[in-house]
Amino acid sequence: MQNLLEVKNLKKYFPVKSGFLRRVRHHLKAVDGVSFVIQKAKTLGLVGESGCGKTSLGRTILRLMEATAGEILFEGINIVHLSRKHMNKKRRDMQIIFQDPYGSLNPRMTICEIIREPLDTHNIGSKEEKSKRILDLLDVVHLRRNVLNRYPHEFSGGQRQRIGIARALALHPKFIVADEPVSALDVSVQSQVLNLISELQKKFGISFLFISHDLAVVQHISHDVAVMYLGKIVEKTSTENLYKNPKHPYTQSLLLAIPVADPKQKPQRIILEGDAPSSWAPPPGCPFHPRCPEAKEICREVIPELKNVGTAENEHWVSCHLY
Amino acid sequence: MDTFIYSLRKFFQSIPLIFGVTLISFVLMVYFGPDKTYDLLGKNPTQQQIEEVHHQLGYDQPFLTRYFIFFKEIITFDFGYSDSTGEKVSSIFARTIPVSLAVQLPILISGNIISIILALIAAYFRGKMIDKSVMFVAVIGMSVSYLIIVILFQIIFCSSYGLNIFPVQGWEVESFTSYLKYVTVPVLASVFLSIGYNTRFYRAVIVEEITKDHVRTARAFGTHPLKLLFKNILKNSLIPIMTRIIITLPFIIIAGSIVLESYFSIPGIGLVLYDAILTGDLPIIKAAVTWTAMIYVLSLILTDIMYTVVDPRVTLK
Amino acid sequence: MNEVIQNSTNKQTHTYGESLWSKALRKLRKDTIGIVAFFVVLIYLGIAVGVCLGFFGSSWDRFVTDGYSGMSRQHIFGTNLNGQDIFERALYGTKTAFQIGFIVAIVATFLGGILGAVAGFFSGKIPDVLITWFYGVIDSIPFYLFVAALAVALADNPYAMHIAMISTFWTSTCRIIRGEVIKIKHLEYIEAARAIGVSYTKIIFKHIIPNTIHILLVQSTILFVTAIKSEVILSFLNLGVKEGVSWGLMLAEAAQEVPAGNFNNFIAASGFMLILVLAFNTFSDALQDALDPKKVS
Amino acid sequence: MNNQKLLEVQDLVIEFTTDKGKVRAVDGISFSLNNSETLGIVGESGCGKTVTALSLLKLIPSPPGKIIQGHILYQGKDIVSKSESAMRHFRGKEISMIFQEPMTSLNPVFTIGNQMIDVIRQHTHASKKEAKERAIKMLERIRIPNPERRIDEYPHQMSGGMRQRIMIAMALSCNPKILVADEPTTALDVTVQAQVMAQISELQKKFNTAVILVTHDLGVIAETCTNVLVMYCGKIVERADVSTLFESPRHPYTRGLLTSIPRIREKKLEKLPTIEGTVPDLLHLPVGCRYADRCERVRDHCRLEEPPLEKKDDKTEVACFYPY
Repeated sequence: MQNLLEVKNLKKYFPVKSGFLRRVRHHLKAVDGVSFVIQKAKTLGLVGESGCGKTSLGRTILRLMEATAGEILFEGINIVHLSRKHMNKKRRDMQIIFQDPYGSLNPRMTICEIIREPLDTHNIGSKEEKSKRILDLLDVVHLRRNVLNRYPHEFSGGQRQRIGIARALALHPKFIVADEPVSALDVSVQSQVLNLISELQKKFGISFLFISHDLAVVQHISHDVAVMYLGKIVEKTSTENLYKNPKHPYTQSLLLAIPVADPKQKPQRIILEGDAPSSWAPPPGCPFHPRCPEAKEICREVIPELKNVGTAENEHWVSCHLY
Repeated sequence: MDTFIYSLRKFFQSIPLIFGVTLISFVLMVYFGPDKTYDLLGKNPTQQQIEEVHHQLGYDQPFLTRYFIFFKEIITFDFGYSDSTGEKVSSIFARTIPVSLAVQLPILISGNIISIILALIAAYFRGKMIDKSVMFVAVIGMSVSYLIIVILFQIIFCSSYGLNIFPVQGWEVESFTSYLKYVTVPVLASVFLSIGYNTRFYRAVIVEEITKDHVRTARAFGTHPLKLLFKNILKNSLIPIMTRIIITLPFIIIAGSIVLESYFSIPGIGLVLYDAILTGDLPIIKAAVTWTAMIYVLSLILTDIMYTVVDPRVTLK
Repeated sequence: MNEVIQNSTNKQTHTYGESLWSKALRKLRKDTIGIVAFFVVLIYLGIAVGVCLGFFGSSWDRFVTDGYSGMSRQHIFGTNLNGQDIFERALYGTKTAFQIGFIVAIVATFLGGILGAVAGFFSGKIPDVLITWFYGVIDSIPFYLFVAALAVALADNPYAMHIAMISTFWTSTCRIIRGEVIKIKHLEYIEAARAIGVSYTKIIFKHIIPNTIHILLVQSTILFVTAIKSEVILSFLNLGVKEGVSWGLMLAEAAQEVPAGNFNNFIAASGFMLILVLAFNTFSDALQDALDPKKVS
Repeated sequence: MNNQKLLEVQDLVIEFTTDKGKVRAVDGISFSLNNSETLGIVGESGCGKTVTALSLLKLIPSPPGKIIQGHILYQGKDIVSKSESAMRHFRGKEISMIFQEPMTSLNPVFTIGNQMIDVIRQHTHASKKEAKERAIKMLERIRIPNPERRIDEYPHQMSGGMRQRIMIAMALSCNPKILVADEPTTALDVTVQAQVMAQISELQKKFNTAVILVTHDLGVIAETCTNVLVMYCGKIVERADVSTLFESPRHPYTRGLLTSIPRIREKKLEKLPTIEGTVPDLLHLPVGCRYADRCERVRDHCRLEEPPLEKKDDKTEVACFYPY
């Protein structure tokens, strides 16, 4: 079986209460009908600006949030309705790396306790085996072995991120959600962590859902990329296609908006007006139309469907009326 | 209109609270309270007489029935008569609350104004000597017992061992001068104490505000520090400050003056409560508890409404 | 600016690990005033223990003179109207104060901590609604009236005062802990634990409670002081200590004696009490500074 | 115009007191700024770039921070020795500053009009009405739709990008000669970042303002700045004009930074180039060059002596014994 994870029409709505009796009047659609597939040992990059629902999507897939609708097939099994007990077993295979290297480690636990916690929870190995495994994990994430009895606050952001990765790896997961793992780090440390993640993928054959707001970061790490805007995927294709031939006007402007570290190359860019509208009050029609330089009449009224404009072998999905 | 609907909803939401307060006072004061049977009957009552009185007082009714009778008394504001004086509870309250207000309002106003000013000064010079001195005085204010201060101020101002410029106690108020004569020392004592806790609290609030980004922005644009302090920072800190003042209001008026009024023999609600506590005069305590809870609930609603006035980010939704 | 400081403290500068507790202790040791205050409290504790063991203060109720007498070599603070040694009584009052402070602070903090943790963890759900309702109710009853009502209900139970304090003081701790737990609950390390599959109980006991203990510690010192101060007022209202003697009872006596010019009772009781409470408050502040890395001072 | 520099920083040292000892966040830096120049200061967190920026307005939180040495000459006059009340007339009028977090940098309980008018009236004798007109004009200039209406709105009613643009408008409302922008786009989305940077450049041209842009983003530097300072551990390690810096970086750190930043490439790389190791702790700085432990060209000499910032050719100054 090639597909490790398949997400089908996933929705995550947050109820918004209002009025005298606090009844649920409408929903904030953080994730609104998202589908994709991640293959074994591959990485799907998920790109979008703040508030587009990418974080909710990652959490929902791991059932840290409950899905409102849709299916999450992990190795062919729909995990949306699994009981707590069964889900906890599945958690051995599905892990997460967080954005905030300061908030993601319990400040009162030593590094050893932090990395051992998953092993204890799932009763893996004897005491000696656990200790050996912990030391191995430190080697894998390139941390010195003498850090074991120290506390998180004694480490730098990059080192903490490695500790978080070691914790996620402890259970030998098949799939990891990496939620903006480098965006809180300094530039020189970012590439170290990115290299580590690619290395792990090669070594252990792990699949990643790599969430980021930074298209430049995503390019290095991903095999496929999905671009998200207001809870929906607007473009999805292989990394090569996306960066060589972006189709959706949003993707295009995102790519052009990245400042280029080369003073000779003065940018030709379309500056998008305004900010992304919030999912509290999405505009009718195509959610991107208020900022789209190429918006037509139809964009204001009809929500475009996600369709394949590439070939069957080389898929390129876009939801835009231009295609 | 929004405000009205909001208040109404808030009021409905606070029904469980009122319910809880009445339930607790019922359990403590009526269900487990003293048996009045023997007060009503003479010596050596017969079994039949006892049962009769039990029946009259409703003691033979089940818990819930008795509670609902009690609840009905309360929501109709019918608290009956004082056990010790026989006076109607509502008329006692009507007579004494104005006196308490006359003592407590000056305390509340001057205490808070002084505390806010001290807190602003301390926060502005934080870490410096002025700040440390103000905070030291505040800690002393926090550490002294009310009773000690009251006794001490009486010795200093009212006795022949001290300055002896004010009457020791009492309340023979006929004019504004005589009002000042009787109110000064109690007010001074209470203000001194309230400064302790208030200044610390307000300083913490203001310091938190001072360290915020927008204050740095204002400084970067050259805003005058006094303007910064009194315009920007004070308005931003107003929510916690006002909350504190409004929420403590009912307790100050109804119960906060027990020590003060009994010690200075001021015929306010505090003195009434002091006597009621000493003699176990339940109708009065019952009324005070219920009234405080009611005013408390109203204060909560009031603070929420005040928030919208002060902070544009808060809406009554 | 902050990043500079953080960077400089975050780096691996030690070959051993320094937990947040030892870090706090290091900070506390540098706080001279806090340390002095702590030693003052220790001296008081020594007195209280001494009274318990019968080294001194045991003759607090003996009538040693005929009525009031001034300061003398035998009776440092003189005697009261009944002819009892005031110094002995003040020493004994220390024991009473510690007894009240400890019982109330420990039980109320424990109660507030547990209920607050439960309410915070299940925020918005039924346990939370019940607990917040309950402390809302308690908070809307004036304290002294509540004690009076409880005294009526408990008749002559000598612990009526303790029970009253505990049943009202837990609410502030509960409120704070609930807020803190709600904050912690949304931190990523809790999510990480959930992603691993750690059970709810383990999350509460391994991740949440250890991160609130420092608040509980500070809270208990605050409650200790509050209890001692409340005892004074309650004893004045005749709702306080029933057995033995306390500073509150001494002050209540003093209130009768002062108009006649007898200040010894007043000076002894208020002096003993003021120094302890002042020291305890100062120590509590120092503790708070040391334990809370974010506290602005 | 004579040859005087608009701003000249000489041998500036800023120290912070931490509970573990004193830390030099900025350690003897010197640089200058000409009229209408755009100077970029780039470096990683903790390198001292923000502290440098704040020091230009004497806004360093004190305690714990303190300028212990050096001069900051604005039009030839030293501002380090200026009193707080003199600084008040200086800030916003001569040098203005904008910050990283547009969400918290404006006071939430006052309308933006109120805040803009305060700034204008602080430095001019304008009446309330005149100040308001001026504020509206400023909003028009940054193309905020319906400025008459929006001026009475509160910050929370606006998006992050719009707030940052209003901050810029406020900062420039009294025609300061220098605008210090501390990571003005870091907290914003890429698409909004482009708007804000375009805004800064546009207003800079219009008002003839010099800009000091503090950022960790080399892309932003490349697009907007004329000259660049690279900072590492409180020191300037390289100074050059922007094209020289990006074409032929001489300091190993600059080079490492330039190659390691994630950027969109024609071809995916097998492995991203990195700078190994981490920034040293300011409390325990190594003797000699502060970059020595991470440097690929390190030799024994580097660990003994600290390299001074020296002119290596007519375009670049580098603090390195063995530059590229």
